[in-house]
Amino acid sequence: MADSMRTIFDLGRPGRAANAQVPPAESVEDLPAEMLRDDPPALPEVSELQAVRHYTNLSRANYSIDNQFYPLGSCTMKYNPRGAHRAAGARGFLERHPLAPEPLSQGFLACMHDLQEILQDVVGMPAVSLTPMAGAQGEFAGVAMIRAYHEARGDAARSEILVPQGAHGTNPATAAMCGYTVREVAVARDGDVDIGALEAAVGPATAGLMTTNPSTCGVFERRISEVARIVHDAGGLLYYDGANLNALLGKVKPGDMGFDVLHVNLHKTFATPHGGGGPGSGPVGAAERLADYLPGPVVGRGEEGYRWVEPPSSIGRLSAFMGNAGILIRALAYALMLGREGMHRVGEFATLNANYLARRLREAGFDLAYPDRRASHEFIVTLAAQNRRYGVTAMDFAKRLLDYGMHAPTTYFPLIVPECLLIEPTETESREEVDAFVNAMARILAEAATDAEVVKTAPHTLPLRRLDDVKAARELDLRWRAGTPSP
Amino acid sequence: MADSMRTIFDLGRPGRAANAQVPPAESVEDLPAEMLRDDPPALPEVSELQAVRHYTNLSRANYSIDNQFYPLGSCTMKYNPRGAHRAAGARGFLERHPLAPEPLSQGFLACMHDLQEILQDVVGMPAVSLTPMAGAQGEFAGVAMIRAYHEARGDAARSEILVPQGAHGTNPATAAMCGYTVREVAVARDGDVDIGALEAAVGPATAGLMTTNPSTCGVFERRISEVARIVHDAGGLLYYDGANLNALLGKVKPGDMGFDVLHVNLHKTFATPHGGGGPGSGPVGAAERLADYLPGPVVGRGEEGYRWVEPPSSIGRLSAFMGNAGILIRALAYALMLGREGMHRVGEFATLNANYLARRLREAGFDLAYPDRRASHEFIVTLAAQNRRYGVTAMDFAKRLLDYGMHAPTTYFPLIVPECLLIEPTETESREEVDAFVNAMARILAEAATDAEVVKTAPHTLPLRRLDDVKAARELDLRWRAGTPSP
Amino acid sequence: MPFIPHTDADVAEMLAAIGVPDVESLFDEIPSALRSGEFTTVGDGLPEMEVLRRLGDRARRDETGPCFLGAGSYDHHVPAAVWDIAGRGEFMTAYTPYQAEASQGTLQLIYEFQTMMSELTGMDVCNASVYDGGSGLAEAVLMAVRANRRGARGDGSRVVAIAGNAHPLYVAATRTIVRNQGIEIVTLPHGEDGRVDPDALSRLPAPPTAVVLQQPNFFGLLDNVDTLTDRAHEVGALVVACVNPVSLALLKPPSLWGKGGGGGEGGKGGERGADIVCGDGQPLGVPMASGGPSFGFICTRQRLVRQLPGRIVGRTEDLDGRPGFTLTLQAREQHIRRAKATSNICTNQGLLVTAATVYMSLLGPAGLRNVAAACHARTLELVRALELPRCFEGPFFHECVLDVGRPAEEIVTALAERGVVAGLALGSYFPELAHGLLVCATEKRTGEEMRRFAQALAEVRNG
Amino acid sequence: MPFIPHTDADVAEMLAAIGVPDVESLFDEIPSALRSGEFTTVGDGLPEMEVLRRLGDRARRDETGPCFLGAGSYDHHVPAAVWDIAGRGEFMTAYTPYQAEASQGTLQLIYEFQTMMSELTGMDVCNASVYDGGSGLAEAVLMAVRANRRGARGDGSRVVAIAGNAHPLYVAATRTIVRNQGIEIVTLPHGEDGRVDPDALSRLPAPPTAVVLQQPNFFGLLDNVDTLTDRAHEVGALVVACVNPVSLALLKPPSLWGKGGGGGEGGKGGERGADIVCGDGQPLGVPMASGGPSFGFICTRQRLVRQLPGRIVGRTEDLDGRPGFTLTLQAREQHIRRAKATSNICTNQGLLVTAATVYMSLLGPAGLRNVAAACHARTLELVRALELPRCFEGPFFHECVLDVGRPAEEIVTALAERGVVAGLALGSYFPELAHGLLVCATEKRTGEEMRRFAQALAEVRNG
Ligand SMILES: Cc1ncc(COP(=O)(O)O)c(C=O)c1O
Ligand SMILES: Cc1ncc(COP(=O)(O)O)c(C=O)c1O
Repeated sequence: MADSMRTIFDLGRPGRAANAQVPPAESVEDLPAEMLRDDPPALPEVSELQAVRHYTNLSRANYSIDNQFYPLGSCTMKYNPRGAHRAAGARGFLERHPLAPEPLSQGFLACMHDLQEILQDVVGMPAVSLTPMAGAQGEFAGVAMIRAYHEARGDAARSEILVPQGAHGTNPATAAMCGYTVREVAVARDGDVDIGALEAAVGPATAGLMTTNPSTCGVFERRISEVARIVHDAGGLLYYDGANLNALLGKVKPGDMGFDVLHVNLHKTFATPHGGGGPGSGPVGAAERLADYLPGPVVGRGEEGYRWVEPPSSIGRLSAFMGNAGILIRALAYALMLGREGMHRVGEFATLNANYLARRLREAGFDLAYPDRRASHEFIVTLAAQNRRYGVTAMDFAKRLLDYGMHAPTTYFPLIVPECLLIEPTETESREEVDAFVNAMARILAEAATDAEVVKTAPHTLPLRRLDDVKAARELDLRWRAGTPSP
Repeated sequence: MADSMRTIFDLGRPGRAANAQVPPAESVEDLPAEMLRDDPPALPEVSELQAVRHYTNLSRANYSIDNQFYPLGSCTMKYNPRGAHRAAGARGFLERHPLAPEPLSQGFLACMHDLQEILQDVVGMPAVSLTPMAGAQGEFAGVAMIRAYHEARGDAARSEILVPQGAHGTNPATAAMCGYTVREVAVARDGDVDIGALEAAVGPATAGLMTTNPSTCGVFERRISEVARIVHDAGGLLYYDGANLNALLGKVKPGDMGFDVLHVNLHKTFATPHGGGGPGSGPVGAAERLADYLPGPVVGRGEEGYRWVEPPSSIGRLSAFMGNAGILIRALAYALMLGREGMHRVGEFATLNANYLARRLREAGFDLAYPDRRASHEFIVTLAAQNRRYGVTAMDFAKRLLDYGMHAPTTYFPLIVPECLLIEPTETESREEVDAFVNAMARILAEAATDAEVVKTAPHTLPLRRLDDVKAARELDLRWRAGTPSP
Repeated sequence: MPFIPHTDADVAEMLAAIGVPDVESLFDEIPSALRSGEFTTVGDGLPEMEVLRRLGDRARRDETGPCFLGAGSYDHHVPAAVWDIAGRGEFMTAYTPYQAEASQGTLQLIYEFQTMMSELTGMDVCNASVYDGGSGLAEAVLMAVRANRRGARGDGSRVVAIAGNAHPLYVAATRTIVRNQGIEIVTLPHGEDGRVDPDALSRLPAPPTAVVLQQPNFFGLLDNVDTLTDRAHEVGALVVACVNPVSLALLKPPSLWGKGGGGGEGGKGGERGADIVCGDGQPLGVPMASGGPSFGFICTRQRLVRQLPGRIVGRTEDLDGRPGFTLTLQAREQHIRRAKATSNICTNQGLLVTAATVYMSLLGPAGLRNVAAACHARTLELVRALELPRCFEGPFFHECVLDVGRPAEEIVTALAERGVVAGLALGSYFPELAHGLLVCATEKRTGEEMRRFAQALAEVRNG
Repeated sequence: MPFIPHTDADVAEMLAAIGVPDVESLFDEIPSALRSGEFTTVGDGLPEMEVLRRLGDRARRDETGPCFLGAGSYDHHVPAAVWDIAGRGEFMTAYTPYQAEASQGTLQLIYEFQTMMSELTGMDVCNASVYDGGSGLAEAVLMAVRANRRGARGDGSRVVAIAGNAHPLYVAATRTIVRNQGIEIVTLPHGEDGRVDPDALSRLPAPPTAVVLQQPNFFGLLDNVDTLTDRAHEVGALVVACVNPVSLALLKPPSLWGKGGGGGEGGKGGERGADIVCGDGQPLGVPMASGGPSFGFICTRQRLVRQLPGRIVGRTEDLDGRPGFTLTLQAREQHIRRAKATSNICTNQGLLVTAATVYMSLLGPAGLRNVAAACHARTLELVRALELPRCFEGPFFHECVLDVGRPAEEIVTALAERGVVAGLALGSYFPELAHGLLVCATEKRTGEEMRRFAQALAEVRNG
């Protein structure tokens, strides 16, 4: 293992190459010499076997869904069907140029059109654009649409976006990118938005409100219709952050809750692979009054087949082409495999697993952040008591879980619950996996009581022990340089 | 890890299924009830994620070329190019039915024809049949051809096949399958066949001699022409076991050494993946007088394109169709990537690596079995001295190497060298890997001297410690049964 | 130098360490008369890109329309996960698990495979593969002869009766492989109804050492395996069953063929059913791929396990008593037993076993049953769609012989021109069935494809 | 229930443990008025086999002949190893490496990627991807505006000048994304020769905060980046370079554009070259795949690292002092900085970074150079083969605008009917270039394919 942790640069030697990958040298004499580079870039010089072995071994230093339970809250780490991956790997899809003429693209366009219609059905909105390349870009599109809508109506004084406390960081960051000021709205002790606080915050400056439902607190926002009414009455619009749609799939359509615009994280609810940090995909859906503002291009259907269309008042493009097309194919394949019945069950079993896990953890001595509420597809455990009692933190628990062969839940999010773990088992995990997690948590709790040090210094069974984030930020080392001592 | 070592059956639950893989149920009412089974087979009942996770994790319990140095002598564990693998995965190849009409098979047949010609060129023989599915089946074909040849000439009294001491077990086993008695020929102290012993053994009963060159002793049989002459003079034929062809690729053609028939292990010399125990491929090549006896079918080229041909006096089929076609495609892709120059270099660098490694191990205090000889692509270290001195065995060294993150060389083969390791680095390993192996061996030697126990009880860093082979054979447990306690 | 990592500096330093001036010197033990590295056919090396282009173009030439040909190779759906997993470097680039501690992945998988195959066939044990169905039948026959060493009547005779409706190419391979071991192969003829007459056995000149029965037989018919098994056992023969593993999700496992109770080795303890079960594993997640690589399997009773060729994995314990897996019964194998081994097989078909194990896990009992039933339903649909008479009456499974009213070879050729792989023309295997076309539809075949077949057939027959 | 492992028994026991009678009860906090699970478009679930058939048929419809279209997406050869590795479950099904100890694979890989991209561009640091080249340019522009906060003349102005010959779709995405932040985008026009006149900068009404230059420019021409960089720095603007990473194997890295020595933020310390380098990583081992997923990258100088959006990996130590990797500088990111973050980007394009890293390792400096040179050589060959006049003189790389003598749109449509993807008709992006066809040949294009193109073109022009 030590060996694989050397960098690829350490393995290189001048003049070594993966020759079967190197096309024959050709001259570029017509290019002016002053435009050419003098020194070749110091890319690694390794054999094909060295590259394959190095990256194969590196991969093994990761935890992943394919290897273990991965209950990372808010991220919906469910099984990524290999069949969907295969579908996107068809030659006709992989080799299609993004700007290929429409007559040569009818297969792809038909897929995109189908997916638009499926998503419209799922979210309960009349129009969808598939181009945003992740949730955050979907948020950007949605808020930009809200802004374009107000501006088109000459309602230009609206300068604020409301977000409930504990919203995901992308919400305020998006609002800022769209030129809005962010105003936080308090969350009540039961996890729902504090209606009084909302009423106090809302006003003529309100452009809109961004929220998820189930909220980042892991509970269903029960007064969502009231929230919608208050915001709408003030002239604002409602943005639905679809990161948590998995909980409601087949149960509630965001369009029916009063939302005007939303995104769906296909890499969550539609099971496309997370890829070690992406790619994702965040299609936006819009209610009637916002549909014309959708980012382009979208796929229309005419007499002569499918074609690209720019929505009439589109906010414009968000990417050079049309977003993460290959991810969209995977999502379509997943949707087709699930079908109507499958979609209903996703929400049900995600919710069943979460409530079961919450109940069992509670029985094992853990505190739920919202003990009187149903869990949605996820829920929050607060380790504040354990922290006081044993000095262990949520992060310590997280690290120690790694020793038990499980990925940790999300830590310290949402920010409003101290020492929290946001736990999302997803519907594709078996009851046995969920039980194993409870057992691990219970054992760590026992360790915290008897031998807190083992928890505080975890992990112990991985190739590396706990890493020093402070040093990383203080003594920035962001790239390999010849002579760096290797691991 | 513990979890992944549970069997797939332990993970199953009645009624669980990977539904996306299950086609809808249909009735089979027309089948007579008494021919149907009453109880379904107790296959595992798991979800798709469970199957994927279980086998993904299981895979990680293997050492492999893609993960580490794997100097398993006689097995040529070199890099298996991913490009060759990709070539065989083309839809047209994967979906071709073995009995598809010839007009729909011209692409595949052209590939097979090309490979036949390349192999003829490489081995220096006028005819090749691709059908044998591994080296041992190639041996079978070759010896059966020798027998058919003698019988066709009415020379039916020949009942013996000679093999040098230390031949691979498949050689005698093959001879027996062809109805021959095996007579061993002694090997001299320098690793070459003892010519006197050969002369004494050869006679009217001699049907042929099977040998490799370089021999299983890891040295080039220098008197091969003399050996050939002696056998031929006695009316016998010479079989070349091509397992060691990698050493001579581009240097010597077996046809030129006097061999009449041979096989080539494509999974060795032509870098097709070993697959955890196969599939392999063992095409046979034949000199003029044996060509008509080749196993069928072979590919011929006629006016109307390529077609299947049965050699006129063929020994017959060896498989239902035509052997491991997909492996043959991989071998062809590899041969095309290597080309003339590449093939020359394979032999050279395999030999360079082996001689360098042998020299360095010798310097590190190890005894070579044939210290006065050049190594071929592999060589033998004997740990007889270490065994006497410290009580450690070749197997102990092998197990301890696993702790150093390397696969062990072949142990106790050939049988004529006590406490031996047969070491084959192959040409695709870098000098650094070879050096790392020397270092590991030197450290183990030091351990043997100072703390033999750590060597004798190795491995220590793998999920399991040394396994009890005696118990396995004595208390046969060859299949899981409900109720077996799981790991 | 594709795939060779050595730099010029490496070479110089390594040569210096060895103490030779150049690489050529390392070959100085080879008599110069033998040196002949010149290639005439092998051309210049090509980059991967170019090789993939050339071979890809060829593969594209062979992309056909729908395949209605079975006869031992079946166009089943292979779940995407199967090869995504089997293709992992850790499975694909390991070798035979000699070092058990560093090979638990392959070893445990084989143990699981052995269990699954035993379950499907109803047998006690299974080996870790032989090459394919054809050569596997040969190995099964050799095994039966070893196991029934004294012959059916204790006379040491080595006669094996193979059903005339067994796969002709399996029989061909078997003949090649057993030929030199003094074994006589006789045919157990099938009747006009395409099935073996239960009395055929008694019409043989002498009772055989073993009887080979195929179910479903080569014509897709369900044969009289119950009666035949009992009769074979009665005369002291062992029964070798040759089966399609997918069919066993529906059909009675060979372990339960017949009623049992006969005498002889095969009947010892009155045991019911076949003694040895073999077949080809291709239907279990392996692409047709021109016929290979696939894998053969042999399952048997516990009492015959020492006669079973090929590798076998057993469960054992490590030094700390933790369960683990290892190759076992190696004393049967060629690298130890040499000329007395159960077989010369060494490298077998491990990666295909990996694929099949993942496949069976993904399908499970219900899934495999549904695949089998879907194949059968599609074939029934096909037979209806083609509107041709059948050559044989009686129940069939998944494959069927139709009478095309003229040499079937003509039909196959004409349909090939229309891109349809129509089936197998039986004339070259069974001259009396020159008009017989063996067709098959798997779960993948659609109604649309069948209509295309029917229409092309109509054109050819009318045109 | 595809992908859901629960048995009926599981459900019953789990409900009992929770203490509710049925699954519906778990949704009892949802006001019933909101419950509306009815689907109108979503149909019955289909097995994987059926889905792969349907989508596979569609994909097959789009299999075209040779592709001579570039314009930001290039049909390069992707070595087989790239996706065999990137597709491993451990890379594909992990998420953002929040738990560093359990994510060293992804983290070390990104660190290696950062190094490789820094090497290619000549910059000090690189981020771990943004979405794509288009949105990445927007992020680079926002970054430049943040970095040059006081504006070119310290007047706080937020004017960004983008070369008129930059990729029009990148510019479109940039306009969408920066629109609401009070940034004014002006065009730095290109002249009749297709390149930006070095004096164009001084003709702008006021000096911009940043200047965006693309090299090679959208027409494939090598632009006056040296002079423009120096001039921009002289007026206090930062220079954002938009580049094709493969071109950098041959061309001067943006870090060395110009001579340096100017004033303003951009010229601080007299540093030479671009301040920020962005682009799309698709040419590095990522299939065209209809344009995505690919990845964008942004590289910059050490002094601007805190303005760099997206994730960054740093090397650090564990408790025992062993080196390891972790996400760093997270204080810039949205989950901590929220409304003040450098960007809202969260999920980025990790898997494509994985592929690109493997790709660059396999190619190495010589390989990448040869790919770049081969692309250029093939494009030269194509231009000769088509025998059409060029729209612009002067050196170009890998892409070229040809004058087809009539609306290029017609040519593209007519060639599409012949299965050739002929190039990009420029009329809808540059009305004055309605007869301009932007063509491109990668290392994959063969002489045969070019002849086919030339012949189809001749047919269309004569017919
Ligand atoms: C609640 C919530 N909102 C928004 C996002 C942003 O989505 P993405 O990462 O796809 O940009 C996330 C993702 O982690 C999230 O959990
Ligand atoms: C010297 C020698 N001969 C023959 C063989 C048999 O080849 P295979 O395993 O392909 O049947 C081997 C394989 O291990 C070998 O090393």
